[in-house]
Amino acid sequence: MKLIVAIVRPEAVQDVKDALRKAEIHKMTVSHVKGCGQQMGYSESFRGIKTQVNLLNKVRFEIGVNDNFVKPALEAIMGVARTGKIGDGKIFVLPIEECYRIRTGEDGSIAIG
Amino acid sequence: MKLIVAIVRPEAVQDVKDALRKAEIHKMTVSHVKGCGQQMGYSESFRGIKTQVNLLNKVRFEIGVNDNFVKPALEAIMGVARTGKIGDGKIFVLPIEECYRIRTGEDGSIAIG
Amino acid sequence: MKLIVAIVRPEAVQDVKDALRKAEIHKMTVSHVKGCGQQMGYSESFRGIKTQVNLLNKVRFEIGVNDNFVKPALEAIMGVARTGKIGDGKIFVLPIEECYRIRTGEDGSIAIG
Amino acid sequence: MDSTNVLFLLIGAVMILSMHAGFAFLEVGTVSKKNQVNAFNKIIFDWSTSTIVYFIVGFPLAYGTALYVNNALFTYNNGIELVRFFFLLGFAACIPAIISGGVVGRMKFFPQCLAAVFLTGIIYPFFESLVWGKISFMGQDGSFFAQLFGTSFHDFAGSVVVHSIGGWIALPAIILLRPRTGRYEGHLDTRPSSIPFLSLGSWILIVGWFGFNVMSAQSLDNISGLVALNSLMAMVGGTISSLIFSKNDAGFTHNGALAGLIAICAGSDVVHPFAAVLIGAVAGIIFIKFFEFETEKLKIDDVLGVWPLHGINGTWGGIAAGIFGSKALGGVYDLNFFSQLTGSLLAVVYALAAGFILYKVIDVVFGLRMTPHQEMMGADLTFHRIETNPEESL
Amino acid sequence: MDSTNVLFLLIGAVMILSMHAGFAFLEVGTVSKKNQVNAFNKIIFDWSTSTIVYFIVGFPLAYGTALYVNNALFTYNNGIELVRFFFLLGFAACIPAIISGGVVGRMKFFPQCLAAVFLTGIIYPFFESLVWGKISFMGQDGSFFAQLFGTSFHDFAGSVVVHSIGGWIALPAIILLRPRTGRYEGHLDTRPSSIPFLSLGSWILIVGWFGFNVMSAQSLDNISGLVALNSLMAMVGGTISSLIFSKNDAGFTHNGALAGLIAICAGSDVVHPFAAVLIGAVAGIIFIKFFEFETEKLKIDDVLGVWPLHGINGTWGGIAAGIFGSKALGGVYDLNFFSQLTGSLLAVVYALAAGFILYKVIDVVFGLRMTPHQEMMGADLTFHRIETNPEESL
Amino acid sequence: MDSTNVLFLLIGAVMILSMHAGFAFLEVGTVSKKNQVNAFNKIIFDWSTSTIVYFIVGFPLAYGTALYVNNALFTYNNGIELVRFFFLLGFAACIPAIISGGVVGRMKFFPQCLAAVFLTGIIYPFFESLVWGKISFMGQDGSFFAQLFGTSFHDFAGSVVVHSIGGWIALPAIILLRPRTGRYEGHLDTRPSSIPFLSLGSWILIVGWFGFNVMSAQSLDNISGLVALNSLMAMVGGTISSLIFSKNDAGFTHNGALAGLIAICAGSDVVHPFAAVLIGAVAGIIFIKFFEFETEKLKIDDVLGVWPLHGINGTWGGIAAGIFGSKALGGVYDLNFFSQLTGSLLAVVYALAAGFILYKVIDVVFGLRMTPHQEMMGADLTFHRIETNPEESL
Ligand SMILES: Nc1ncnc2c1ncn2[C@@H]1O[C@H](COP(=O)(O)OP(=O)(O)O)[C@@H](O)[C@H]1O
Ligand SMILES: Nc1ncnc2c1ncn2[C@@H]1O[C@H](COP(=O)(O)OP(=O)(O)O)[C@@H](O)[C@H]1O
Ligand SMILES: Nc1ncnc2c1ncn2[C@@H]1O[C@H](COP(=O)(O)OP(=O)(O)O)[C@@H](O)[C@H]1O
Repeated sequence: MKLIVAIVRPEAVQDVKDALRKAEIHKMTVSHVKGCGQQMGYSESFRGIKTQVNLLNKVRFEIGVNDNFVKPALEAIMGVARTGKIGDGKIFVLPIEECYRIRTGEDGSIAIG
Repeated sequence: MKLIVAIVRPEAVQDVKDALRKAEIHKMTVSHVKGCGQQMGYSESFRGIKTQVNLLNKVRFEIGVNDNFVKPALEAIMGVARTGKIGDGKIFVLPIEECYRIRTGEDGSIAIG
Repeated sequence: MKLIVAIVRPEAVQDVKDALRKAEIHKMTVSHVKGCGQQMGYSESFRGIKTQVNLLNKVRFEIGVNDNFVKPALEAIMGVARTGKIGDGKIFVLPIEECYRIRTGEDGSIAIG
Repeated sequence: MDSTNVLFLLIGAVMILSMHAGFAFLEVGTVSKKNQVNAFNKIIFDWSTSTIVYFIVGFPLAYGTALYVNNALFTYNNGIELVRFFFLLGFAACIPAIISGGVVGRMKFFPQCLAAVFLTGIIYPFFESLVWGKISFMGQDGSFFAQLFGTSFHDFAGSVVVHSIGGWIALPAIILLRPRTGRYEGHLDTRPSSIPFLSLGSWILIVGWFGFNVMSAQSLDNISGLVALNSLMAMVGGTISSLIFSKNDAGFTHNGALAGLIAICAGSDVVHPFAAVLIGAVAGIIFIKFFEFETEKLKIDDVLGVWPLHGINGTWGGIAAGIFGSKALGGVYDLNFFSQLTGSLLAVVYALAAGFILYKVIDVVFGLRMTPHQEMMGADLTFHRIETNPEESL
Repeated sequence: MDSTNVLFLLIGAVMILSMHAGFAFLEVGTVSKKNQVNAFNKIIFDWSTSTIVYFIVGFPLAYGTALYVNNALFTYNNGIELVRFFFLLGFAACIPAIISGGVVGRMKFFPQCLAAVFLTGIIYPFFESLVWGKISFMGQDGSFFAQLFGTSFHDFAGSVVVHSIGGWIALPAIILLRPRTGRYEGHLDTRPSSIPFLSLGSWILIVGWFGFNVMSAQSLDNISGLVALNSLMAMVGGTISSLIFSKNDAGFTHNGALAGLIAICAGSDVVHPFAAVLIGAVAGIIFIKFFEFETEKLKIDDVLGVWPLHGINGTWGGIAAGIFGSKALGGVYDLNFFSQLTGSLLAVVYALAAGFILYKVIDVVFGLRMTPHQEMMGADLTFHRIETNPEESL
Repeated sequence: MDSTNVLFLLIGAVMILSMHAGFAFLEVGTVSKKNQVNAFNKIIFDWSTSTIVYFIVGFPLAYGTALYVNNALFTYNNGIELVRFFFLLGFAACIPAIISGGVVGRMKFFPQCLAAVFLTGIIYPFFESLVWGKISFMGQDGSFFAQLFGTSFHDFAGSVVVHSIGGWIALPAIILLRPRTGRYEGHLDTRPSSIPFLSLGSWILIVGWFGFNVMSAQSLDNISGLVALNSLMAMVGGTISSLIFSKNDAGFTHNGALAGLIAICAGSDVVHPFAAVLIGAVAGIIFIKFFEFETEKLKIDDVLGVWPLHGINGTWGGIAAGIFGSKALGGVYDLNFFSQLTGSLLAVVYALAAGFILYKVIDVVFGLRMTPHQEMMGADLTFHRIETNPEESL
């Protein structure tokens, strides 16, 4: 089992959700985050005081999948989240050791999906 | 050392915190997230324009624990976060390789608690 | 490749960003979270109804790095986020199995930086 | 002079109109984020249906004038009767706005709008007519009360007629509706969504209240600086007492100001300013104590606390006018305590009965309560298919 | 009596001033969070430049009085001409405020401010002078229209002169500017940032509107309760119809109230209150239908829907006055349908032409459109180097 | 006529009351999110204690009338003296509201409320009595200043008496209190929490200001359209200059409008409208330059910038009236420059001394400063045990 952590542009969120659904991946946890990478930040100013803000809005997907779903998930995300301009984001794949469905107490690969 | 990532219903948060405290687990990081799973989403509409929103409010716990605390933590969470209806959430257990307490610079299993 | 997850005080955010930049680490994903640890919480009250709130504002950094950057990153963070008072936060290092740059589709250690 | 009176009443009418934004924001700030949009749509729609219903049925019922059949009134004395209608409509429309704050979070949209129709069409205007209107029973010179007690029942700006009627009607509605799911099983987060919106609502109400009270003179000749000052003093008394008694609780403080204003309406033209401070201060404490009693002891889930705020404090205002409306206590007129007491209690009985029947019938016929799933999703998504900050959802 | 008229006009002027906060919040709530600060700075700056320009050029153009060269006017009759200027300025300044809501999210800051200068300095005052001002053409007794149709063109409080002019000028501006990037390719999130701010804006506008309409009598002697009542009735009609037709959509409901108020301005002093309800109700539905037609069928990206709201409903208001402004239909005066129709259509033609020329010239000379990158970052960061909740950014 | 004056003053009084919601929101929007609730409770409580204290002590001190011992005044001339009190209370209550914005984030709750008692009970009324009240010293016909300079010190609506007194008292308070922890060590995030709330506060203040200034005529006969126009022109001047000079900074723009209004109070009844634009424009720039000078060079942590905004601009307003209040420069009256200068500077000296003594004594006796831990947690949790969006906390 793997935990796929994908950081994408806010504009891509609806497309990513749709693409995942098409790849039969229906379960995910999503949150608003701020990110910085090669993309430039900007500086803010209020009443003469400047602040360097170099974190832009991004959206973070966290998707627990069984091993055979890793590839479809990655392809689904990369297929729609890519604009080719800097700021498109990253995907990390982490190992999951255990997984539980709270509703039933089931565990392992049956619980993840 | 393991990182327990638990996604639960917002209504369960106070109970989960209490249950963890009873299990002698006092340290955690928590955030508001949106999730989708078997639970249905809903569609929004504003001035005639519809948007499909299928992510519901959830709360994400992130708890770093030593190995012998994994079981008590899981039991604590599942004991109170289960309503038996879809939408109760998931728990993932990930391996932690290193852990540091910023205040002291201590590391390893002594730092986590 | 490792995923460094660091929970720090909100006051330390600008310094942590600067320190990471000096350590040649430019890429990160950051979010507002709530945390509890040895630091005391507080209780809220509204129109006579009390609520126990024991989660304080924290900021969570998530930094994917190649192995040789782990140490510099840890040192950078701990160097500036430490006040010596409880509440300074934690750093967890998790293993990353795969990493992809969405923009180009590159993967592995070249994609992470 | 008539044109001046038109202006005078119009200022009052518009200030009371603005108070409905205040009702909305007070509710929005106090409830959960998932019920904010609903508060807005409910208040503006209730205002709108109330306008139509009170125009066609309620105002004629209370005062005997059907403006729409008498075109001569459109221009007679600059149309003063039309503006008087507008002004008095503002009072009528407070009834559903008051109740709204108590039943929020689990009442269905259209049944609650339907209730507003009967409230402003019949239930409120009937009582109004007994005190201010064409049925010479309680408040009019030479009315039944005046003969019985020597002095008629005095309610200058509606502590009893408006606030207590609204607050006491809310009580059976809230009880019939039952508490929000999980409210007394510890599962429900009762914390307010936004103190700034709560405070904004409170401020809009405070400011508009001076139109409510001062323009109740209904003609510029009768304007009374004492009414303005006493309203101020009661607001201030309520704020101070509730801030101190609640140990600086933001919810009680902002409601305390309103509690004071509610209690002073009845006697604002007759009591001494220091009495007004006292009336307001007591009102602030009444709200705190009865809100806790109601929601914790009686386990009645009155979300904004409209029964203690408007109901009990309205009644207190009616009675307090009977106590402090006396020259011996520095007032400028001698009211009759028993007249005030009887009138105030009569309003309680009337409101409880009317409220019970109205909401019971609607409950039986249409059902009042949202489903548990709707309640969990919130009134915003259920009835309006939108969240309060739509752009933020994912 | 003059001092009273000064007060009368001043109340109107200040209420209209407050409406500009309403315009700002309506826009802030409807747009994306990244364009909120811009809405505030734009509205307050447009108000400010409009004041200067209308004082120096526009008001003299429309009414022939240059207040700054005639110090005697500063004290003559308590300075009534100065307050009349202030009152009428409020109308003029609505033009850029209306347009602002249509072009939001991709128009550059200074070009849009520059447009405001021409709008309130020349384009609006010229039309104003034809109806209310010194060029006796449409609205004045004995004007060209009066001779042609028997009755002059009647626009009591600006359905046509203010709202339709503003809304129809906005149309070419929006078309020239083209849709926001991705608007019709499905990439753009069009959801509003905040229903509470949208509702706050709507309420501020509703309340201020009574200054707009009632004080259009311009002297206390002429105050008309009918104007107040009809404004109320149209607001209520618009709210009810749009809530029902949109199935309780919060955006349409709050705009429906405004639609009703826009449509009633022209005939508020002459129609029957039930006609006002109807005019408002139709206006609410017009907004819904034409907003969908415009933004979905025609693919014109009018963010707040200012063309259907102010433009079409302003025109509808002018025409509706010609229909219902008749004693046979319960009104208090007989307007001429063809006079109203012709006047209303003339305004459309004038506004379209003026708007097209103005924005085309500015576009060619300075460029109207933000760069795609600026648009993506938002107008707040682009022009004001700040986000709307700065403390939250990291 | 008396009833009309009661209405006139009442409108002013209520508009100034509403400004206190404006003070609250301006502060709420500018400070950190952890200090929002505190701003609300502070402002409403200060208003309340000010009412009591100014009623019992302050107003009698300034004008010699103790309203509570003379029941005849309750009805005499429709109670006009009571409304005059209400109107003038609004000015007095500005003093703690102004100071509040400077000391926010680290001052304890009750010491700051205690200060308000002395400010509105004694310190402000004493100076007020010298200019407008019973001690014929500066502003009265035949006063000491009138004899000395030929013309008395003129402060029509309080640039000096209200704003400069408030702003200059704040200065020693802020200095004694010391900067917020980390303010000048780079650890403190000084970014505002909410531009919409900041703007809302600014708009409420702008609108209410017309009550502040116009009703300072104190009787309808003396109403002056010039006062209204000049207030508008100065607001507009301040907005334009500060927007341009700050390169479209939202904070400076919204404060610039207020800066203009502060500066015009003194001379609004005498200067030419173009002079008003200039006075306002200079005020806008003064705020920008002195705010930067104060907070960056002098390292005085004046959170909202109340010293440059109210203090320096109030003084500028007093002096500017002496410059532009001259028929030669288009004004309608000749003021005396030295009278204005001396009076304005006297206010500075008085305010600095009074402010220093007051806050020093309170500091020594009770302590002014929150603990570092309280400061870190925020005033909301410290004093009110609640956050501004309670439902969001976990
Ligand atoms: N090594 C990393 N660790 C954590 N987050 C990252 C990392 N690299 C990129 N991100 C996230 O991805 C976003 C886009 O990255 P960026 O470098 O701008 O794009 P690109 O991959 O196209 O060069 C960043 O804003 C950040 O949130
Ligand atoms: N595979 C997964 N990856 C990430 N998050 C998940 C996953 N499965 C469930 N979740 C989270 O748990 C929440 C509840 O899941 P759901 O499937 O509705 O409940 P149940 O487990 O009862 O079927 C989701 O909203 C989502 O946030
Ligand atoms: N074991 C843990 N798991 C998850 N988060 C933790 C853990 N320990 C600490 N944290 C995070 O770090 C923050 C600071 O921890 P705390 O225990 O107060 O500080 P210290 O390490 O100085 O004792 C917490 O608020 C929490 O967000």
